[in-house]
Amino acid sequence: MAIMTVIEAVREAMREEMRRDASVFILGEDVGRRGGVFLATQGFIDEFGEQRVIDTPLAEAAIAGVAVGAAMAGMRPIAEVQFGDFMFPVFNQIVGEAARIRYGTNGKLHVPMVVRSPYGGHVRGGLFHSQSPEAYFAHTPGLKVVTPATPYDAKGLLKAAIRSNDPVVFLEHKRTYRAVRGEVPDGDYVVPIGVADIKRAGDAATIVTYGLTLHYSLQAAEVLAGEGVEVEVVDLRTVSPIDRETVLESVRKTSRALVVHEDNLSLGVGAEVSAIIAEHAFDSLDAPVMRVAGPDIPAMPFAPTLEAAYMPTADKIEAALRRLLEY
Amino acid sequence: MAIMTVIEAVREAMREEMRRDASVFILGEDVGRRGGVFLATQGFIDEFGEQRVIDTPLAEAAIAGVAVGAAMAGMRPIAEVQFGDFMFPVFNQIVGEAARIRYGTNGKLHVPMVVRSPYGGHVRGGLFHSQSPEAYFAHTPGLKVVTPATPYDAKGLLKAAIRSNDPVVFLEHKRTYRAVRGEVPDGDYVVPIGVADIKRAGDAATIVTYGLTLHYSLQAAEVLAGEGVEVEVVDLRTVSPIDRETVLESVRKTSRALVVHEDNLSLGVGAEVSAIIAEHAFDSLDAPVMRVAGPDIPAMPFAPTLEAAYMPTADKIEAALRRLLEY
Amino acid sequence: MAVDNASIMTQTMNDLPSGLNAEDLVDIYANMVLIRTLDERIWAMNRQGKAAIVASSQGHEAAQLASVWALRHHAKDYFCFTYYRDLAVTVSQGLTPTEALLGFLAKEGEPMSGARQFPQHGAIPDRKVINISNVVATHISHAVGWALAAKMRGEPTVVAAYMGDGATSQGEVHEAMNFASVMKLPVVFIVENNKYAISVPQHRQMNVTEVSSRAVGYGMPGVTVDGTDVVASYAACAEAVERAARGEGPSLVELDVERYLPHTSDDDDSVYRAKEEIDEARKRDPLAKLKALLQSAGLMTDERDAELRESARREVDAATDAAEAAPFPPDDDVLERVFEEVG
Amino acid sequence: MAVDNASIMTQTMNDLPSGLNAEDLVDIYANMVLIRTLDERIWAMNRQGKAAIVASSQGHEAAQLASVWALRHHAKDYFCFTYYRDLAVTVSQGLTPTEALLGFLAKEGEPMSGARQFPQHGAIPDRKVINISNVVATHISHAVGWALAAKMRGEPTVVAAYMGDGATSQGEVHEAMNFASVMKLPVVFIVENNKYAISVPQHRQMNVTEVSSRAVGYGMPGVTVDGTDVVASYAACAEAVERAARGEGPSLVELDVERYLPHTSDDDDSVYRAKEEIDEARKRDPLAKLKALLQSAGLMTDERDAELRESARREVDAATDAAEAAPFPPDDDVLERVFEEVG
Ligand SMILES: Cc1ncc(C[n+]2csc(CCOP(=O)(O)OP(=O)(O)O)c2C)c(N)n1
Ligand SMILES: Cc1ncc(C[n+]2csc(CCOP(=O)(O)OP(=O)(O)O)c2C)c(N)n1
Ligand SMILES: [Mg+2]
Ligand SMILES: [Mg+2]
Repeated sequence: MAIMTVIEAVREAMREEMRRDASVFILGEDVGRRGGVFLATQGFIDEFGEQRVIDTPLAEAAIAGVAVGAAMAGMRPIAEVQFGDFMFPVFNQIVGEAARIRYGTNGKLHVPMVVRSPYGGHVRGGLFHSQSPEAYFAHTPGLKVVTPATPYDAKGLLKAAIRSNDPVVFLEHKRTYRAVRGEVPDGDYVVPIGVADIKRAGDAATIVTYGLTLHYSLQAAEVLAGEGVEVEVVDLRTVSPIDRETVLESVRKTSRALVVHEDNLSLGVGAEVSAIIAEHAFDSLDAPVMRVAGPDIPAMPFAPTLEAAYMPTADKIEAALRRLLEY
Repeated sequence: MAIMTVIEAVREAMREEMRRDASVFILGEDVGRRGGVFLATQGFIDEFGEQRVIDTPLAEAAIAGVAVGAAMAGMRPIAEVQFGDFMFPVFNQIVGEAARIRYGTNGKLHVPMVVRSPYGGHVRGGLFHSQSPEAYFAHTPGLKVVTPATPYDAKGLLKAAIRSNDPVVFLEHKRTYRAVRGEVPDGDYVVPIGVADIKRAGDAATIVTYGLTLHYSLQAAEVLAGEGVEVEVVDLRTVSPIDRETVLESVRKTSRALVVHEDNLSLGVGAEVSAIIAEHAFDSLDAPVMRVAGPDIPAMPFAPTLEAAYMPTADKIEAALRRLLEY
Repeated sequence: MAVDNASIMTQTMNDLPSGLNAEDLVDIYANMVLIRTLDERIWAMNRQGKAAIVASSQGHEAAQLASVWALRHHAKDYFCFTYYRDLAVTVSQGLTPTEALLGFLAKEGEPMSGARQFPQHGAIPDRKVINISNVVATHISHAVGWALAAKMRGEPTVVAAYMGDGATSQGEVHEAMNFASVMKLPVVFIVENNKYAISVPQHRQMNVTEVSSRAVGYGMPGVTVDGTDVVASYAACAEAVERAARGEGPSLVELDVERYLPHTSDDDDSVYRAKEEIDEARKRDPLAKLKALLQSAGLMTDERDAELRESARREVDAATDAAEAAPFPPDDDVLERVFEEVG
Repeated sequence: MAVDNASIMTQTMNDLPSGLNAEDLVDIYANMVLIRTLDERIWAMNRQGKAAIVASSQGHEAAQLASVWALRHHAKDYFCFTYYRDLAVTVSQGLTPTEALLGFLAKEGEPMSGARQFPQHGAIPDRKVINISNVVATHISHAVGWALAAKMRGEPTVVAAYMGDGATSQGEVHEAMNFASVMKLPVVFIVENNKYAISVPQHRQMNVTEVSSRAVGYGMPGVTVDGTDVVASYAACAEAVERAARGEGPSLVELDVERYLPHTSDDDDSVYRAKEEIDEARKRDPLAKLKALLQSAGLMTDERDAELRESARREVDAATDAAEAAPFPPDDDVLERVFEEVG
């Protein structure tokens, strides 16, 4: 078992899959000699050559659309969109096209592609380098949307994504890239898409979260544990499809649910989680399902004070937990 | 009071606003001599000339982006996107740009534009002419998203949208265009954005809905009324921001809530409505918040059998109401 | 538009571009007759309330068929990424009239999308045709991606990407053409320029008379030819296909064609297009022109033509009966094949 | 790239294009010195951990300033839609060094976005500069829309839309250029071609040597000139501005420039760019070239230059102190100005 960061885990997953399967290739801006602006593909061009590590023109719609075409033809492209904020130019290709090709051809074609993108904030990224775009994609049937928070999950889920025969939007939280380290088994393993993970067990309440706020949630849970209150923390890992069973089982046990994410509140992934709980665990609930999320502003601003004011931090999660527990 | 269809109400709102305010203009594909493919701008080019009724190249991103630029410069563009399904190419401009210009310039600039688009199905539009794209936009702070269902609301809300100093995505359900007729006062009036409307009063349960399914919901409520059960039907009219007060007040009164929409279930607008009710009317609820929505498939298919299978019709709504009432 | 309408009448079988021979032209003519007959039937069935939506290929047939023959004769393998107006491509590639009509009537067994999509949309990979989407121009980068895959695997596939003049205004077309040229991919971009995007005439779509003038900005060849002239269209396509097959990269071939009917069956062109303009355009009818050429070479007679038309009518009649008799897809199919079924 | 590096040395004050005189050149030089000094300071403050992110304008100054002077002299009114590398545009348009530094340090009172955005982003409409977004190329259609509004209102505004070579691959640039040309809008598209999009060299971005080769496909003029040469850049921009002002429509002006530093302070260019290439590029330094020209005309001495540099240093020092002393914006500002406040 090696200890590695999230970005190292991402790199390792891709490297192993490219060695394993000649149909896997990478395309995106600066993925070649530069190794990607976050160095996810560092060294790849030397190992795999510029045929399989393709520096593209600055044109996200083409990156996505070409990947769709190559995937239909049987390749397994990994398209890198340099920042989650630049996913909007690929919307038409991913949401409008990739997601419905299996359905729209009645199964004649399918699209085994991954769109990887570093997303999220708390990195002084300002309005256009901090976006959490997951909810847009999670609303789209035909797409799988994966948001790992740990090196172990990042590697295992990325391998699953690359092997998936349906399009996967794979969102890696930028702040976790270097800040989060963890154990990663040597060699091959896969973490299944669509399965949530209980990152901390407890019985007093359930936090449902994913991405960077998993770590902030764990910090808040730790504080309460110091007071003898054990909070269960469910890491969705995949935000579409949502693992309803794991979420509902936990809430049926704890009777209280707090949903936490960094993306803005309204119609964030938390809305669906909350709606699922409200409909299917109604009889178990001792308190309303509460949400802690970014405020309804476009994204977090650049100034450090404003960024902190946006961010759902451990403090804010802890305060909400106390409100939930006191209800 | 005239009786008119939804498309006539839309046309009248735009015509009156263009007469009233020289800064209002229209741009889009086929809006000129053709008068729009649904004839929303029929006759406009004769009255207002091709300076103010601009047939554009087939390029939605430019239609939206040019509108954004003109709006920043103080004009009031109405950009027509020919079908809701072709909103994805404008995503980058509307979600990424227009929505955050006021915020990102700290209020120095703002974007008084409307993006109009005919959306929704049950018109044999198939996979790419039936889309309900409202949830994507409703997740975006900085945008207002309006979905009228009656001629009265269409005219009053479109006028409010054109006069808004913030960008509005205005979605007109295609099937209502000619199928729904209703009274429209002569002359000027405005229906405020962000205010829901109780289209039928009742105390047994609340349906929260909007768009075409308002009419199907009213049909279902009518059936139950025949049995002496009065269901309240709340028409959101604006899906972002959601009128929380009206929704919550109704649910506090009826204690039961059914959320209905045509868009697919997961992370549809109903998820947010359900989450709001679950959090803020928890103590009033006698039953779980239930949802009736399109299934999680890309959009409704072309064949009439498949389209019907997709569609949340009055029957399906009625069946869900019975489940809700029996809970 | 730089076309030479007169030239075709003087052409003889001696002028044929390499790869194209007299039998091909007879064969293409027979295809044209069948496809025109089918197209007219579909339009009529729309007017009878049976086909919900139709986009007619009438006026585009020569361009489409010439491109297909050029692909067949000049590429070891090929693939067509079509758009909604390409009935002549799909049928010449093997979509039977019955199958086509199953699509227009949205019946079970429709091979491209299982009647989930508008007619002519979906995929028949075994017949080398893909037309994924109704969102104009999204398929151009798919075509480029397919070509990239072929190149990566060392396959000899040439990909044809069909689009209208209107589609060329889309940003994705720019991105895809540029990408293909940078990567020297085996693509032929075929623009069927009928000078209208629904009601919007070419001069309101672009400030140039030839779409092919864009090619130089991507570092690829671009040419405009008379798309109602099978021979000229074939020659231009063949050159582009050969360049692609040689690994030298993409080309842009603009085929100047006519749209005889409204944009689709939902459209009313009388509000934006003068009847005289259409009458004028009818003088370039690709069927009449090819028939004249064949007659001048002694390869076609009025009798033989009448036989062809009669046989086409019978084939289309039978197809109509078969399609009308077919059931709609079963309701419960609506939820299937969103994702791979696992396990 | 068709540039003539030698020509500048032989240029004399007699060759100046109409509208540009010797005092302008001296003025431009003084601006260059101030902006280079400021740019160097910002880079240094990034290395000190004070400025979170910087994109340097070093090597682009002549192109940017020439375009601004051309707008001033040849348009009755104008507006600049800039991108992140346009420090010389913003500062010459009146953004003070203190204001610029408030942006780089994300301090309260920053005038473009209230420190909500990356430095140099937001809007200072009173100084005719807008730079809305970090999403490359989204602003090009905004610029076109601004020009459309001006034209509709009969205002004499010419809009300059600045972008890098990388940006030209975006579909939105195609759509916007085409739109502007169809509508004959008063826009000058200015491409600052430094031959890199971060690490991607021009030949992997496009299969042409000149971006300006795209102009013909839109039916507008396109030209490529040496963007390290103030005089040549001015002449090309002035012609385009005049055409726009006359109502004849847009033009594309490509200015061949150099990027002396990594893409941004987050980048490490050593992994993709040879040191020799940068050394070679430094020979075209716009400051050195303009100084040489002025000296050859007797309009600049080493002493005067030293004074200018010293005064720039003092101004930038004072700005640094002021910006460092300023507070960050207050927390509760985060929720404000999403929508218009009504009532
Ligand atoms: C992105 C998008 N915008 C608009 C439409 C509506 N639409 C369908 S076809 C068409 C015109 C296409 O014109 P052209 O490309 O010239 O093809 P033609 O029909 O003339 O063969 C339009 C505007 C669409 N389907 N997709
Ligand atoms: C849509 C989008 N994609 C990617 C990026 C990341 N990015 C920022 S600048 C840049 C390169 C731009 O190159 P160019 O246009 O040549 O400008 P230069 O920096 O060289 O002046 C890239 C890829 C972005 N900001 N927006
Ligand atoms: Mg056309
Ligand atoms: Mg560059």
